[in-house]
Amino acid sequence: MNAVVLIDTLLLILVTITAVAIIEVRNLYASVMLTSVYSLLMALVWVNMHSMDVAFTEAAVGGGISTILLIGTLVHTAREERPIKARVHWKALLVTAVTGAALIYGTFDMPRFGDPHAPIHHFRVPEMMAQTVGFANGTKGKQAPPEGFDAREYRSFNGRVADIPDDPTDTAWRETSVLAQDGIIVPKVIGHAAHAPVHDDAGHHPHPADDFNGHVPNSVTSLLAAYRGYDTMFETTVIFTAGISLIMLLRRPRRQGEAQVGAPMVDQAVLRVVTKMSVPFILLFGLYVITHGELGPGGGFQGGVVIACGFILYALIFGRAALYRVLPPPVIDVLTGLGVLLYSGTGAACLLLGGQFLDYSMLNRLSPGDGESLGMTLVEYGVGITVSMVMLNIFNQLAEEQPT
Amino acid sequence: MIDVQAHLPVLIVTIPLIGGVLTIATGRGWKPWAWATFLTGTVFYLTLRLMAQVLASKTGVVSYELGNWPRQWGIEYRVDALNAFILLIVGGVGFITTVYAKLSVEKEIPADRHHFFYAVWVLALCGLLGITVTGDAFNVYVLLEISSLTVYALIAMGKDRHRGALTASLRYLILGSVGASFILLGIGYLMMITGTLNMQDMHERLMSVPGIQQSRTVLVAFAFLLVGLSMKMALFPLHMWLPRAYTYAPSAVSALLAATATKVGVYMAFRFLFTIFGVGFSFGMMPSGLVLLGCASAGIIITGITAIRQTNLKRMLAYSSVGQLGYIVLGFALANVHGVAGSVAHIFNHAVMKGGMFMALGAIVYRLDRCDIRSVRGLGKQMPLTMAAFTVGGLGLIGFPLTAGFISKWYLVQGCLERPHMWPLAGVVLLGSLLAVVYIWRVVEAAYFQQPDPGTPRVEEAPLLMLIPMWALIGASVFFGINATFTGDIAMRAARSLIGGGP
Amino acid sequence: MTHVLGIYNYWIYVLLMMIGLYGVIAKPNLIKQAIALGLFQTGIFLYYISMAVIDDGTAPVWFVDPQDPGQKFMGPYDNPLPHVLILTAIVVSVSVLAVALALIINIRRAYGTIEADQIEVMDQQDRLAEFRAGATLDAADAAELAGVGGHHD
Amino acid sequence: MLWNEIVTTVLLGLGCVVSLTGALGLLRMPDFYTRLHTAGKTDSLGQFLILLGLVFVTPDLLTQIKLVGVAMILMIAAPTATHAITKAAHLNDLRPWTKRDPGGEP
Repeated sequence: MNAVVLIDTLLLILVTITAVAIIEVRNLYASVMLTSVYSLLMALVWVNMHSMDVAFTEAAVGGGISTILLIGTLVHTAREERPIKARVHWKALLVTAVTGAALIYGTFDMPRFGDPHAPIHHFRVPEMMAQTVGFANGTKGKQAPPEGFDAREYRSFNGRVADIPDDPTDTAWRETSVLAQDGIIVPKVIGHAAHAPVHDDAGHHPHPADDFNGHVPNSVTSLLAAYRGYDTMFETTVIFTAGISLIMLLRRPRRQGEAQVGAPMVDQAVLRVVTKMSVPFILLFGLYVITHGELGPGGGFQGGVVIACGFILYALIFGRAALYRVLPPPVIDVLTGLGVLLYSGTGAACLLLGGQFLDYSMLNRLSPGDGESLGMTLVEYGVGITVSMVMLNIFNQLAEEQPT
Repeated sequence: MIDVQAHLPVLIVTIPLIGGVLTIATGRGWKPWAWATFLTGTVFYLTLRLMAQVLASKTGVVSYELGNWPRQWGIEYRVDALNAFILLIVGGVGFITTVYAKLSVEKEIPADRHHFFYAVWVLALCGLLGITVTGDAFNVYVLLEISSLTVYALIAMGKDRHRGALTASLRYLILGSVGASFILLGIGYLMMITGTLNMQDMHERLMSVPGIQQSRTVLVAFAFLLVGLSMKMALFPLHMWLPRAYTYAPSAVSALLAATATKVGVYMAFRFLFTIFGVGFSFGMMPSGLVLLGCASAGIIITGITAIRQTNLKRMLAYSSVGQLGYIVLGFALANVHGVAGSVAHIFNHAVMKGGMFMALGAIVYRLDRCDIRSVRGLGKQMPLTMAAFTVGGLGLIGFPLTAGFISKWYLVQGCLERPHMWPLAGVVLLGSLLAVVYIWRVVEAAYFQQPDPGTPRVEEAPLLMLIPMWALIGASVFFGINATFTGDIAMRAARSLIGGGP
Repeated sequence: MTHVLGIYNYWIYVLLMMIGLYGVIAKPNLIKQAIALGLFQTGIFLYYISMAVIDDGTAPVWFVDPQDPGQKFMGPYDNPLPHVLILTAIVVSVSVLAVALALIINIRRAYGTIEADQIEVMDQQDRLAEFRAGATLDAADAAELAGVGGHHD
Repeated sequence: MLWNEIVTTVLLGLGCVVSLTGALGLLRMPDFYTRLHTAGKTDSLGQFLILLGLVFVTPDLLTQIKLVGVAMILMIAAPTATHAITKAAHLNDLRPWTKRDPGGEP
């Protein structure tokens, strides 16, 4: 038993207890706060499983935005759940029991938790992690691998996984056998001199021969923005859709001189000073997270949520009128669409430059040497702009409702 | 400039995406509608070209690798005869419905949010087209969520006419999300076992790895995908969301949904059952054939009876849609060439017929503000073209010869008779038609043989902008009923490739 | 022990999903249903992330020596693919939540309550009225039939 | 054991003890204000000590700076949040608990 499994076990027990409490608590505010707690616990679970990007998102979304949305709704609806007679809903219990039993039945043939033999670790994914997909198969006009390139060496960077051959008939994982624990693998450098091109004229660092010229150490971002960048474009569209659906369903024509609901807290000295101090740093941090996504955890979505939180904080303390002076509603609407357009526009630009949709290597014509990087940065900014503005818009719509 | 021919699959999805986002900047009045019409018209044109490209290609498959990553790692767009056909349906009906939508939307949606409405409308089409064109399992999920979210919002826009639209939408949202989550879960189980997300890749792994088909994980993945897809396409016991949603949605939205949304759900079922799992696994190893046949037959009969009892015609057509979906499922659950061909053909036929009929109801709502059986009394004389369209569409639902419905039912009956011991299903198909005769006749009787309530004001025929799209669809159903070569050929071609195990 | 721990995560994910599903079906409060839907989806996220874990793995971010960016260090790294998918799914779930809440606010405006059972009663009344208004039969027959016709939905 | 590990152990231990007292206070205290009082104070100090403890075992200067930055932000944000919550409660006429008037909070 290693530390990951131990912490995981304890955290998941806490998570489960919280989940039961969320469902059973009658006060809706308490339920919402518990949801926030639940999300933060989940973020810890993700961190424990080394999924930093997901943890970041969960903390920002579950702990932050969802809670704001839910509280905003509660203000306009009800505080308490109406008491119901029967404590246990037998029909629901039966449905869940059957569904759960079916799902558990399916788990018996799964690879053990953390099994390096699992097919997902050594089929298709190693190339994506090594970022050498562009050379895979070497067919159909894909890039030719540079001289001295050794695919096996790249594959082998993923430690013990690489010792397991990619053999579709390999069924070792099915015996849920625990492999010999051969201790923590000491990080060791794999030779890079063999295939790293020398300094180019532009004075760039020597790049290893991979899909992104070594610019993207965070493989989550490389998958998110490049290999599966098309999914992410639609992810941004989903957010955009949610934003305009909300406007369509909630926005009322603004009347002149309508009293602003919810007094701003601008007369609270402590809050005012602290907010004034921290909002610029929050926005800066948001931008940092968006830009830094290629190098470490973070990216457009997380950064966008952070920026939205900065603006929301500002609106809470200084009032929405003050926010609208900085960002008038029409500007927010325009920016909402602009993010999606930036993303899809990047894709279309690749198309116009003669490649496939979202083929960032085409951007090398605009910015030799780091076109992929440029494309991914643009795309991340697109996500960031849309996400932050949609979140802000949703907050504004909920806040503009007349409380009941 | 770019070579449109080489990029057709991606343009079909990205043009409505970019255009849909731009719709919010089109301002007020007729402009959002005109822009949406332009976009959907372009998409329709592109789907036609794509169809031609697929038919002309030697392999019958057009593949497009997004971002130029090899398909096993990146996301692939893969179009064969089946896809291209469904794309054509969604593109064509989407275009015609958009043309139709103008007057109906002007009447039913507040004027200050038309640009949002059309943006969501175009994005809904984008999502539906995206599901249909993709060859990547997870991409299906993301686009499914786009189309679902947009559809929830569109249904809820019926709120100003009837508050039931809100509960209908929320109910659909919860059931739809649970269904989509089941699909996500099924995809996850499959990914865990196969290690890939590409549909072709998954299929190859499922075929080549020894013992994988007996793996409990794969069995559970199959079951959950089936349940999730059934929720999404409103197969009989899981159809609870559909009647309300269709009844209370704005008229144009009902027409769009009836013609496209559930069809795309069925298409997903085709892809998962036939392309990923393969016909041998789905219908040989698993008892899904029997389960689906049972659900479909029960659905055809029970919803037929329920439809007869309805007074609200939109609700009646909604129940009828669930029943017609039963035919489609019945066809592919037979898992033989004629059955599947009947199913594919019926997707098209039902789309045009139901789309046209919902448009006719929309025209009645436009004039009368209601569409129940009492209000259509005597309407045969006052709105002759509209009622004629409804009647011809109804004949198609019945499966009357010389309408498109006849062709697909012919295939279905043939498919039933080809399977040993499955002949009672042919009886179910015929019984379903009989029930359709009853509920269509009620409307026809009221419209042509009864007098309107005394004192009700006379109404005019529906405006031309509604009649033309309506008759375009109804005319198509008659045209393809008389000349069934095109639909029949494509359906047979799609069926052969599906039964043959993947495109 | 190892056997149980090997699939422990997968059981907990089922448990979380089922708690969520129970809430969705059993709780009449619409906000509770929306929250429960979130729990249900989080269960699936847990499943995806669990499958990405590899023994002694670390976060899938290459450790790059700033002095020598050409170097890459041996892993094993956890699998980034499920992480990416779940990032997308989280975004989708918050979008669904936002739309659901917008609908709930509208429902509260239109019905005055957010309890599904009360709303259901009002919907039945609406439908009965609709049925009566639309029927071509006598009103009495219509009312009688409505109990049957309005039932199957 | 190196000196920095000893320092870290002491700081982490202290941080845990402080946080634990906070949790205990949350359970034991009679009303809203006193509970928030314990929770707010101990949390700020607890997190600060834990983060400071981590600084001494982190090899990387950049990470150390980040940890100190996080500690600073928490030192500002946590008390402010506590202040905001209590202020809101006060403005909404929530009476504090006293020995003479125990009805302030259930």
